[in-house]
Amino acid sequence: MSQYQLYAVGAVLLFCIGLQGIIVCRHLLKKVMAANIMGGGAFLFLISIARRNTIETADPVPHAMVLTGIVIALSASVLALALTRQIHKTTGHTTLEDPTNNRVEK
Amino acid sequence: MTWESAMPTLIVGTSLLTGLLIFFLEEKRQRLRSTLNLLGAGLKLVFVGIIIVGTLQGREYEFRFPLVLGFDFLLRVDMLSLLFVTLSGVLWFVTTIYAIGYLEGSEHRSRFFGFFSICVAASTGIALAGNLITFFIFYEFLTLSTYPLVVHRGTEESLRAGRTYLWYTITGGTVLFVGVAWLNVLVGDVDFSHAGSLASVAPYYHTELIAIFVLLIAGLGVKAALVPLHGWLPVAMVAPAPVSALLHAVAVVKAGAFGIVRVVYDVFGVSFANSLGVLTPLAILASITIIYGSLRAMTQDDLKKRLAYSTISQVSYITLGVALFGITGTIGSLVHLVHQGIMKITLFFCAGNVAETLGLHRISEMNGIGRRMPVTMGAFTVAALGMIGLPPIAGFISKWYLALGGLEAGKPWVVVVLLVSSLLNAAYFLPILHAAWFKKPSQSWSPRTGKLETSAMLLVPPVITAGFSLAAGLFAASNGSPLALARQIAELLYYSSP
Amino acid sequence: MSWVEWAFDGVLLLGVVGLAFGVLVVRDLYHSVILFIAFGLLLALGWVRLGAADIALAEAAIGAGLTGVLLLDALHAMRVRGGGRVT
Amino acid sequence: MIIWLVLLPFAGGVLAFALARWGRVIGLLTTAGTFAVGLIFSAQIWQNGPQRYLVGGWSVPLGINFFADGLSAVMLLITGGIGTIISLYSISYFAPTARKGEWSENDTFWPLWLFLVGGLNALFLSADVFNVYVTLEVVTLAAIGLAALAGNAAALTASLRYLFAALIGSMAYLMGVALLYASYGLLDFQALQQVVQTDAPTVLALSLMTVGLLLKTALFPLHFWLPPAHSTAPAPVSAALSGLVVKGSFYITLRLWFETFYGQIHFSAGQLLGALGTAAILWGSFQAVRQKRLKLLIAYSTVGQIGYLFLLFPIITATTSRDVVAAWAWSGGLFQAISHALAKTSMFLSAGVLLKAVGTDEIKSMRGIAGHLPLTTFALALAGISLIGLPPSGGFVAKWLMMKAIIGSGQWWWIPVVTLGGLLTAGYVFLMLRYTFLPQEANHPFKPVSPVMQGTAFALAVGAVVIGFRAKELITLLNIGMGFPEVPVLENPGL
Amino acid sequence: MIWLSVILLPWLIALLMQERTYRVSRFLAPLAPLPALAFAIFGDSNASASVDWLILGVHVGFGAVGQVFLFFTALLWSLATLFAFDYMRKDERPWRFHFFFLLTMSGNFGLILAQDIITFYTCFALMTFAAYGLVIHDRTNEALRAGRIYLITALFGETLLLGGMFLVASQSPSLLLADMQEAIAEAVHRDLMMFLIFAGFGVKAGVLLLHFWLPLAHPVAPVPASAVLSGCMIKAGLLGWMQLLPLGHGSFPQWSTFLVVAGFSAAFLAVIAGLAQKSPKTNLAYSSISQMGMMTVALGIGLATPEAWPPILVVLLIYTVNHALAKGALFLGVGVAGATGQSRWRQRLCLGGLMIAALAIAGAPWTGGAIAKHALKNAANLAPEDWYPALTWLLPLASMATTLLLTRFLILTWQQMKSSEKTSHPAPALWISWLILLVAVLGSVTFAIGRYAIELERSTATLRSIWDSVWPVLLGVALLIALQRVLRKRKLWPIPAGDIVVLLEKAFHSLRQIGRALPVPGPSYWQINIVASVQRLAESETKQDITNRVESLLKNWTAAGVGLVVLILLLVLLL
Repeated sequence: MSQYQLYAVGAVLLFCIGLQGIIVCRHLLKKVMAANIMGGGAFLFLISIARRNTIETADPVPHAMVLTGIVIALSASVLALALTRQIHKTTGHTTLEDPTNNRVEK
Repeated sequence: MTWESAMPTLIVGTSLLTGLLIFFLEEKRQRLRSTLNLLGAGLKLVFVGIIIVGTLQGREYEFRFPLVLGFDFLLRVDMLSLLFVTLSGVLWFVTTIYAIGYLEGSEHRSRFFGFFSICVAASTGIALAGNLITFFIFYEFLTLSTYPLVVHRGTEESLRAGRTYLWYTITGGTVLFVGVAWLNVLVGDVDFSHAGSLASVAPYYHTELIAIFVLLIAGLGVKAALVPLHGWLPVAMVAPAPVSALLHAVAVVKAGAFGIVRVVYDVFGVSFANSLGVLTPLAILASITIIYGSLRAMTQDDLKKRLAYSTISQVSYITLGVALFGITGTIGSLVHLVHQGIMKITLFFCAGNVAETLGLHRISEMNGIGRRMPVTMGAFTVAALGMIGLPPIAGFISKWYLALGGLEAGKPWVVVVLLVSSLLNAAYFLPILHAAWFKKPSQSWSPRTGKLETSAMLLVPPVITAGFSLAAGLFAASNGSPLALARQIAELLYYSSP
Repeated sequence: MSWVEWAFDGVLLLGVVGLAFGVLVVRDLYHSVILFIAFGLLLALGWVRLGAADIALAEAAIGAGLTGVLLLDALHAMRVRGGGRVT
Repeated sequence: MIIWLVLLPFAGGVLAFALARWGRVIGLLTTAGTFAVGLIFSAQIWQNGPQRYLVGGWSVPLGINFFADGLSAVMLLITGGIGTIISLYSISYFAPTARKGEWSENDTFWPLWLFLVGGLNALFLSADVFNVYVTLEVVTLAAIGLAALAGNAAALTASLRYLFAALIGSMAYLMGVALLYASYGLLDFQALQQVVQTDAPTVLALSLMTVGLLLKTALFPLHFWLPPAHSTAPAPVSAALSGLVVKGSFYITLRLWFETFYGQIHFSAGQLLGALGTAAILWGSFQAVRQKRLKLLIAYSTVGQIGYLFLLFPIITATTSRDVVAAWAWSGGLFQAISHALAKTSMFLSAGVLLKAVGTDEIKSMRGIAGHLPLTTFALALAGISLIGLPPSGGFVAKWLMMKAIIGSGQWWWIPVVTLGGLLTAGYVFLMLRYTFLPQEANHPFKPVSPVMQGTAFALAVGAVVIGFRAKELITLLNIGMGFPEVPVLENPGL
Repeated sequence: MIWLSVILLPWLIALLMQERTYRVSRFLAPLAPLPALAFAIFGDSNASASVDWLILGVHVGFGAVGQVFLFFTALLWSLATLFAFDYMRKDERPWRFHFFFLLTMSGNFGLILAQDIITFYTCFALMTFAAYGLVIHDRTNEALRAGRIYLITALFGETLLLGGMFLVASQSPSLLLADMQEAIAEAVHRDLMMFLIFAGFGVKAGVLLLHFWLPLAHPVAPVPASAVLSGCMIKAGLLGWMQLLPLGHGSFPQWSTFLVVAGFSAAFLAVIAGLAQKSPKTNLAYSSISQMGMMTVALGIGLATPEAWPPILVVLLIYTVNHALAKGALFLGVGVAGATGQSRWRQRLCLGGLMIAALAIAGAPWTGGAIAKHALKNAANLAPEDWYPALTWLLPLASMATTLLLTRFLILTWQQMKSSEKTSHPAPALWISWLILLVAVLGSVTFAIGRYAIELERSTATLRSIWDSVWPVLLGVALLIALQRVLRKRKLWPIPAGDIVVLLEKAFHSLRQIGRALPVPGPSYWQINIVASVQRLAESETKQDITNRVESLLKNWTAAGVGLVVLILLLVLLL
């Protein structure tokens, strides 16, 4: 087992925890954080595989991908937080309830 | 695009365009709408006349347009389509006059006449379709354009009827679709003109072909109202009278029957179909339908409902003739396509007249109505007697050929079916005639408003079509009669499918 | 690689996973957010270990820092509006 | 040329953000311009075949690599065409900004909308699995922003739900990408095709990516987020979501399965997707029949219609060479995507018209609209016809090809699926249309609706029907670069 | 076209029979049968014509027997029309009567002229259905019942006939009757064809078991209509047999036997039923059945061998002419009897006339009936061997039975005439037409002898033959007077008019009761229900139903997550 494999295993763990979090946690902020953890797992995985060839320099491609990914993750988080705040503002809820009780926009 | 190739599109286009134009007319523009309607109908008759002359001179009209890989949109004029297109052209003209009179002063006329025209465009397309796929396209198009007509009144009852109608026809269309696609996979896009090419299919695939045949007939059988696929027809009679007239005489029911003719003769080829062994079951099914429809008709008190069940029975004559595998039976079947049309349209016109003028729907209320509406009931009588099969009215000619066809094909039971059906026809038509002419009126009629028993627009069409029914039988042996045409077509069909 | 490095990587990963788990398990949201920021920083440390120092910097700044701040802000806003603890 | 397809909308988006007052003008011009470029570009592909383009001149794998074949061209055309019409519609739909400094839907809509279009275009042009991820994220985030535009609780909740679902999907996809890269060190769809093998990591990668994409495409049973999101958004947004956005992730699935992994996928996996498609068709359509509100009905209809797209998977995966049957399935499936895009967009736009006219989108409120909104009624009817697959319409051509593929492949068990789905579709379409024939309720005055809105919805519906007539060209275009038989005129087995 | 005028003129005049135009058109009615009459008298017996474009090709001509048939038919129709001119004067809707009367006439003429099966059937059907209007003209309950039974029976007959026609036409080289007759003789299914034709026309000709409509319909129709119904139209059935059965084309001993038995049964049983009747017209109707039975016997003999047919044809022609005219005279006489009022001499004149006609039917010497019976007896030796002895004593017995029945009729009419209180009214056309008819009845003897002198000379001249025809008549009269005396005014035996129809009606009624009691909805009921329940399922409003629950479950995050993971695993497994 090499170092990158160790980190890869950790990445997968993080990914699963994040997934579990999004699904199970009810509070929206927690869901947001879980999504970030999930993303963190994915990124960690990418960075770890950049070292898969165990030569001196890391593969730059996964690094570039992660960098892009981080920006995207941030945007998603910002959007999610904005929506969360808006939901709280309009309904007072902090969870994704009432899946059936849809009212049409007016 | 040459003149010859434009002709079929023009014929379909006249009614389509008329329909579209009418949609966008304001409700008030009554005169313009009537003019447009009659103009469209008249123009179409002219075009039909042109292609009749042209075809007789040996010209070929064909319009081909590749749609997707593997199938063409093909309109083509052959003798069979000529027969059907003439029927629909003429009857459309008459029905348009009738409909204008019938809907005087009612709501949503633009919508009605728009769909009305489109419906005819669809049935013209069915007539002119040159291959199975084009046929299917128009077949479905017909379903769609008739639905608004069936629900036109907008009452709960008519909506329910429309729903039932749709369930049946769309299901039928889907089944037909599977059959058409399957056939296309197996042999590709075969034009109607290459009838009998399926005969060269390797015997290995014959089971598949039988399955395809069953699918096609089941799909078409819904519109042709073969038992047990007929349930929509008696329900759909809530539609306004001109619609029922059109549905039962030209458009929907006929489309199914015409499709069966096409499938048996122009897709499978009758000898091949016979060798597959699918014709006898079809004949039996048609016979059951004939008897069943008549039996049910007897118990109906609502005039239009009785006529609807009668249609179920009568249309299956066409199927029966097709399935007989004999040239005489084919003649009978083809000629009945026309004869049933003109007679049934007369009956519905008359039923509509009675309903519209006096507000009567039930036969039990129609005692002595012949005294109040002699012309209408006269036309009704001619058509009804024709339906029973009394010479010299058109219906007799069909029955004559069908029965002889049955004997020719070695199926003597067909004669029994026809005779029983004639008896039953008499059993449900004659009481109406008796009530109308010989019973004492059980109520006093609303007095005539004008010189005529009802408005001229309502009176002229049934008289014309009743005249047709009489003439078609009386002059059956002369040139240019439906019978002569049917005979010619039957010979062609048999010639082309060895 | 020496066993020290192995041990360090192992502990680091355990910490990251543990923090991630903690973020989701802790009841108090505030604690949760704090744990999340710590998680981000520790994760960045791991990336440094994998030879991606520049990316790690970005993660520390964006993933842990900016996102953390935004979370805290949102939490605050919700507490103020909601009038108390939000769990 | 190719770069403008992406640059133009993004630039337009930025501009619209900066100059909010001119948003509508910029929006319309940009989408129309993009469409024009797309047309020219498609013509080039039509003539010269697939094209490759390196952005900024960097080579693979670091540089952004654009690739376009017939499939991309068609998707670009659809996006451009429908996008332009949605823009036209939106101009009338969103009230112009009232006063300076005041927020309005109009301000937010245009930049996001242009980003969405740009993202989609970029997605269809991307040549590698990672760029596709990035563009898909752009699309998703813009879409969610748009979906939340209505600002009410329901819309917000639905959008957030959509966001979380999308995030799960993206992350799963990203993990798959990482796995692939770990194995092969390649990201390009076509380059990967040369080297992929079905070893465990690859299989895991493909599974993760596929399921992630299915979640974003809202294939049953992962459709949970779609109906609320699509039904609560403003009408033009719903239209774009249902018509265009779901096709983005579907597009990637196609690329993966039939370009990169073609020939490597086991028969049963295709059957699984087909089965999910079946379930989607039946369930979605059935739910649609039961809806009382028009937009929900249309949204569930999308769930059902998406199922049809997945019927092409079992058939093409069963083939080992790109033979006629595969070509039928391919053309059929994509034609379904195209005609669904047109029809569904039209339906949502019509629903918007109705909403403006009546103030509610309850199906019951459609009583008597035939007289007041004839164009809209027609639009709904025509779009419905295409959805049902009745001839002559795009939907019919799609079903026709699909049915031929099903029969030709011998997988007859899909036949009842297609037929039953058609019937259920007919069920909800006519359930909706029958109300237009009912007399209007007396106390329900209709508000006037801009003719542009009615006209655009109608135009799209007409488009959904008319493409049935010009199917040949579209299918030829679709097949460019995919290696299917050019003109699949069959050797009929029977003859 | 001249041929067609025979058929079309009554049609044209019929169309003028409207309430508004009746004042004029009633004067036209007597003109309608004149072309036919002229044609029958002056026409060339070999003439024929064809119109190819009409229906399926119309062929008309006299054929072998047509001219004779046309003659007596036209004559009787002419006189009946004339009779009706006065008789219908007091009717409420005489135009309606005339309308159907003329249509029936047209059909009757047409079927005689028809030489092809389609034309024949067309005219036959026209006659049948138009006569319905005559039967129910009075609109009384009896008339309506009679009409209903008439129509049902007629339809039944037409259907059988049509079936026979189909069978024959499929075997025949053309639709010409002559060709078809030959075709039947050689056909494989000959017996079936012959049965269908026999039964089909048998309804019209009043064959036993198919006869029951006759005693109901003939009496209820107005007198002129009854006259032609019994005189001419009943003969249309006979004509049909003569035209289509393979007479002279082979020997059919079984059929021969069958017809002879059926004929005699009808001849005797009808008398028994007829004696029980109180109404003179019903009485006459039964007499018609009986007489048609005799003609059936003759026909049966004709079927025995090919050689038997030519002499039998002569017998039949004489028989037919005689019966047609005499029966017409009897029916019209009933109408005249109603118009005599209390004038004694008119009553006597009427009775005298009726007696002449009755004697002609009974076959008293120097009447057509006698000649016919002689000829039949002569022809009887052509019957199969075993039958000859039986025929020699059955024929006089039948003659006696006829006399019995007709004497009863005379008594009934006389009683009616006596008891009627009505004063006479001037009805010249009534009397004139009736008297002319009586003259014709007597004249028909001359006609018959003149036409067929060679064959008949020997048989009629002898004293022995005269005695042969006298004794049955005398015996019959005596027997009835004896019966009458014995039983006085009591009914002879309780047989209702129409005899077996009463049983049939009861059977039909109970069948209907059973049918109504069975609550069996038709299949379409189920179909609609299936559609409706599918629709109901789709539109059901309940929130609690299972599909809703499933959909909310799918929306649950946990479920979605599980689904996601399961899908990934499945794909991994399957890929």
